[in-house]
Amino acid sequence: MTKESLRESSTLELVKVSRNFGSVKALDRLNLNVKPGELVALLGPSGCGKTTALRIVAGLESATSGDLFVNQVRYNETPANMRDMGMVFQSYSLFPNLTVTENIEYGLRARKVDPSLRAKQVTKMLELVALGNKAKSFPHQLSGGQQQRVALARALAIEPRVLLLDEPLSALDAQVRKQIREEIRSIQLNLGITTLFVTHDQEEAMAIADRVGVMNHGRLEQIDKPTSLYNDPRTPFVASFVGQANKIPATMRNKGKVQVLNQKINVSEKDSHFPEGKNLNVIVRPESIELASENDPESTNGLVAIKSFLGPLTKLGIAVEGTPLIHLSISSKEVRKFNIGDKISFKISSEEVMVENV
Amino acid sequence: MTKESLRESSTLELVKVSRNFGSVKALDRLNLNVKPGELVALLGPSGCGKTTALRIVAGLESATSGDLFVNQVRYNETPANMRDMGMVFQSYSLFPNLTVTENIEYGLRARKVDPSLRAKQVTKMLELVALGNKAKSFPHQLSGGQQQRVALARALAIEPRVLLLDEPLSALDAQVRKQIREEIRSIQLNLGITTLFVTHDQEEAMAIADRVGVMNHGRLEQIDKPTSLYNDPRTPFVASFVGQANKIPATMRNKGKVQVLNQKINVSEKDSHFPEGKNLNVIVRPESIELASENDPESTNGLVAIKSFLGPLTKLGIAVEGTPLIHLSISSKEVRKFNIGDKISFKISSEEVMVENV
Amino acid sequence: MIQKSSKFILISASVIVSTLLFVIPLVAASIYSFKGNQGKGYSFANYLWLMHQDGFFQSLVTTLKLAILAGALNLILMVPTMVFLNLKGAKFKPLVDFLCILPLIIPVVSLAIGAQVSMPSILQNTEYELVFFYVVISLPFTFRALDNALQAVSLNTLVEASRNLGATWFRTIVKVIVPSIKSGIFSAMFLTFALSIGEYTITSLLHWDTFSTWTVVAGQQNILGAIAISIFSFVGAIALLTIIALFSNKSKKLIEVKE
Amino acid sequence: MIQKSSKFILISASVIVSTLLFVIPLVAASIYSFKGNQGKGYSFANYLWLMHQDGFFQSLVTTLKLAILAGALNLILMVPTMVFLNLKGAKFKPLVDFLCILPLIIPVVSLAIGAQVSMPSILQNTEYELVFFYVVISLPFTFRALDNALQAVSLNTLVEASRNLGATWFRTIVKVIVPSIKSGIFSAMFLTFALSIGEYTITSLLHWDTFSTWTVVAGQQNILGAIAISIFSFVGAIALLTIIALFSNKSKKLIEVKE
Repeated sequence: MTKESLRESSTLELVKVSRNFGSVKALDRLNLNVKPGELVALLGPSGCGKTTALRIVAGLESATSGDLFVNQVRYNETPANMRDMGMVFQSYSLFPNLTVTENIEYGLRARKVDPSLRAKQVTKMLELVALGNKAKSFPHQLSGGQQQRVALARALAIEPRVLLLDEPLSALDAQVRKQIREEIRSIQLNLGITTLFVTHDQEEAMAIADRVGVMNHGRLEQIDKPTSLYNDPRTPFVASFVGQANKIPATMRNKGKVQVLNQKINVSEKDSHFPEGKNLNVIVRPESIELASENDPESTNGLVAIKSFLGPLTKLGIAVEGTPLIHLSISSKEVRKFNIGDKISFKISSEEVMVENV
Repeated sequence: MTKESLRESSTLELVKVSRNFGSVKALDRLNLNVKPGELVALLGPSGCGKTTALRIVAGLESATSGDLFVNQVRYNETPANMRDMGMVFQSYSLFPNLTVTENIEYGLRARKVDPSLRAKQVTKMLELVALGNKAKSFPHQLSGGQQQRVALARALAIEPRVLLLDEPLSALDAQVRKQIREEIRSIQLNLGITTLFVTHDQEEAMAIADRVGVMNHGRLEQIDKPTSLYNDPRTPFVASFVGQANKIPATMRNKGKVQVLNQKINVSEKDSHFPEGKNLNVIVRPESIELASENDPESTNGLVAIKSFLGPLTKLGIAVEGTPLIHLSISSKEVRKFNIGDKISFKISSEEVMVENV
Repeated sequence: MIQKSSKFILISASVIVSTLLFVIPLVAASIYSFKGNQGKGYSFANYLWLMHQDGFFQSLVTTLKLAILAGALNLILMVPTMVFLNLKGAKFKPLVDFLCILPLIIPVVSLAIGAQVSMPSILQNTEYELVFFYVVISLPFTFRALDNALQAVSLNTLVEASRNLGATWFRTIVKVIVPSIKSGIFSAMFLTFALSIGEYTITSLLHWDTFSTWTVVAGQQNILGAIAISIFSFVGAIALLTIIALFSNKSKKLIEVKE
Repeated sequence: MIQKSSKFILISASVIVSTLLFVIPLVAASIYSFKGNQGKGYSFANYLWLMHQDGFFQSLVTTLKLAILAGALNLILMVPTMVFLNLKGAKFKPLVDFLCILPLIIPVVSLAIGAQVSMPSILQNTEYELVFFYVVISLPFTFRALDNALQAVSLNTLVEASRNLGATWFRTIVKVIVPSIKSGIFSAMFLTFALSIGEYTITSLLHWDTFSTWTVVAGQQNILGAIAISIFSFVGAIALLTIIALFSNKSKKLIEVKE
């Protein structure tokens, strides 16, 4: 299936969308703009409103206020079954009494598509998800990964304006999860279909999306490319939810500097307002901590408490008095000489750090 | 709680342990030796027998043949409740009608431990898992992560000879999972308790264990330190189950070399027996593929099909005709200039590769 | 180990005892039912006698007619109700659950007396008033059977998937909901059917003639014939159950998920 | 949107209809029950009349005694059986399930006739033979109530955790299993109790006097009194149900899990 066979890629726009459940604000004036063919991931802890946002787009939930546009057309009042949006659910959404083929053609039958066209489309979709040999199986005869691939094929069969993915991988095993997320991304890129992907797993969001929107308490804290989000988080919440972050106790010094362990480091412009002597947490990524010579006056000594081999990289947890374990992430070759209980010296290598109130 | 307060660390030994369920061999002459204070992870796909092995150690399942020794004492006939082994289950194993405190002291009550000693031990355990403020909560009032920490405290309260962990993290969210696995490792190191950890997640096993045993079809394929397992897998199964591995089609040439893409590479001694002209798969880790100049005669050209940002590293999936996507893993800084659809040249940087029959 | 085997014995014993509660009466009764006149030899004589009694076919026909009506009415009432409660009406569910369990708790005698007072006299004059009672006494079972079937499938997700794919509500009900809870619908129908056939208290208090009241009257004349009736009913019950079991097994398979 | 609201109306209608099935008879009956003699004024007269009838207390006592025995016997029989089936006897479960559902399907009339034939005559001579029948007719409910409670907790894991922590089987049963399925045990007990109190068919066919048969006899003399009896039973039933609901809610909370 080539890009041309699908309808034109659509835009998706949410304008000040709110949703209240009783007194709880599940969504609080959410603005979101998805460009044609883009894959945007909504990332956040459970209860942050990401799924509510997705369901409002699908028409399965209605907004308390705000507007939804697809290709500049207002969609607020369009019933779910008239929206032409393909959705993949977390799990168990295949019709149990229908075969794989019947599941995939369900949307086409609802649209009264000609039988021969329908059969063609099903064949195309089965090829797309590499399940040609399972056409006549029932859902219960498939593995979890295969079921989700059928669910994707079923959602794509109707050539939807927008593809909606609601934690499609979270019920799968670690190994399968990585494989299917790559397949999803690959298919999405091939078809050039505008996609909204909801997940609580930051690694998944970063690995798959063009842009990631980090949500917290019904609001979008930051939306950006994965690299920008990771290297330049705008809030402490984003910094600690996206990637890993050490929180090291520190004290504000004069001239926009902060005393952390044996180092004085610049804080970013926007954080320099904290008064001198204020106790703060400095947020530092594991890879921004490097091994240092014991003689370096800026280095800190600690003991290796945890050593986690992660393939090319190894993560060390270092015990230093007065702070939680400090994590650093270095190449597995370099770290070989250190064992648990060994003394180790390190320093923070960033020129500027982010701080948060304790 | 210090190391001394626990009984001496024990050894754990399984000798030719088999377990048949009808005609299915769940375990096939398993030999395993866990040293005092060591954490060994059993890793494998579901149905590989890892959980059966753990349950046989716990006495919850009996072996069809073979022997189990703890500190050189044969344990085959000891009933589960006399084994003094602490076990943490996958989930929902806390007694729902008992508070956190009552759960933790359950094993001590069964042993008729003096009430004042019991109270002391509970306090110690609550501190150990940092849940002092939840002593009076019921399990349903705790998050998944907290429940598993209580389960750990409950298992440790009896000062067990061996700690058994049966996929204790698999019901938790990605973020929590990493945190708790580190806590478990940290506590285990502090107490110096001999531990058997069962998981299907290779990253988890590698990150937490002193040694990892990879199981398949009821057998131990290889047991080794994480680094050895990763860098020197002894079978293709281990190579592809532990860490990620590209499988690239190749053809055997003379003199123990294999033709893969535009390169000729040595195969290991034990694989050199394959006849010339034989079609094989070469197994290569993502980090053993490096970017190369287009002019290098050994380099191969492809198109960037997938780009997954994973923090310090980025993974590229490269489309090359006649092979599945080839994955390489390079530093995020280096990869910035490549976008999806770009042409890219690469080569395999290993001096020796592992092959498997197609 | 000692504890283990003593527990095993204790438990096996109770399994055996509860099995015997049924097996002995049944075997004894079926042997009796084949006894000849004056207790000599074995034959179908008692079953033949049964069929030639006055009112056998007539009461059987009345019973079947009422049972079928009750089954149909029950489904028409409860299938949409239960689907609604599981989809959107979660807050009404405890109330309906409560109402539906009442017929189990209120003595049937009181139910009959209470209803006689309040029931419109048009209904009281026809045997169809029994259909109303049969539906009521089946409610506890219908509720449970349909609810179990609905909870076994992830109804909300299935309905949302169907709507998302462009299906109307009508198509969703016909193609997704009803096939998914087929086993529950069959169980509910057969249970209503069986209960209606077996109902005696209300029928007899309201002085109507159905198969169950006929059974009692006929049985008083001939004890061996009465036993034959009971075996006849029992075999019918087993047949019904087998049908239910077949349907519910088949659909259980459909929702089992491999990981 | 149109489809949505039409579906809503259809469904609300059926909820309303099924509610009315109960509400109208009940309200009507309770009003009647407070009517004075000759239908004038409202008073407790009918309830007082009730209590002064011959056999009121005696039959009530007999009924309660038999009901309590039936409840106890049922639990002694079924709790260990169900625990065993859920822990180790999974392969016997379908068989026991089948046996336990039979009393629902076999017409009670046939059950009574069949059992009379096979029951030892020592039992047949005392009213305690009814306990046996009450247990049998409660089996479908006992099975279900206990099974649901057992399946709601991860019984196997809990038992294994308890054993692993060094508990004997006895401690495991007393401290873990029974408290975890408390709600199911209460439901089973109260249902058996309620069914035993309400049972009419078998009791009357075997010519024993219990509260339900007394009700019918007394009701034939005084229609308003009969209605009062039915309201009296109904209020008792509601009280029972409330108790069950309280217990099962409390224990549901205990097994709910936050993620």
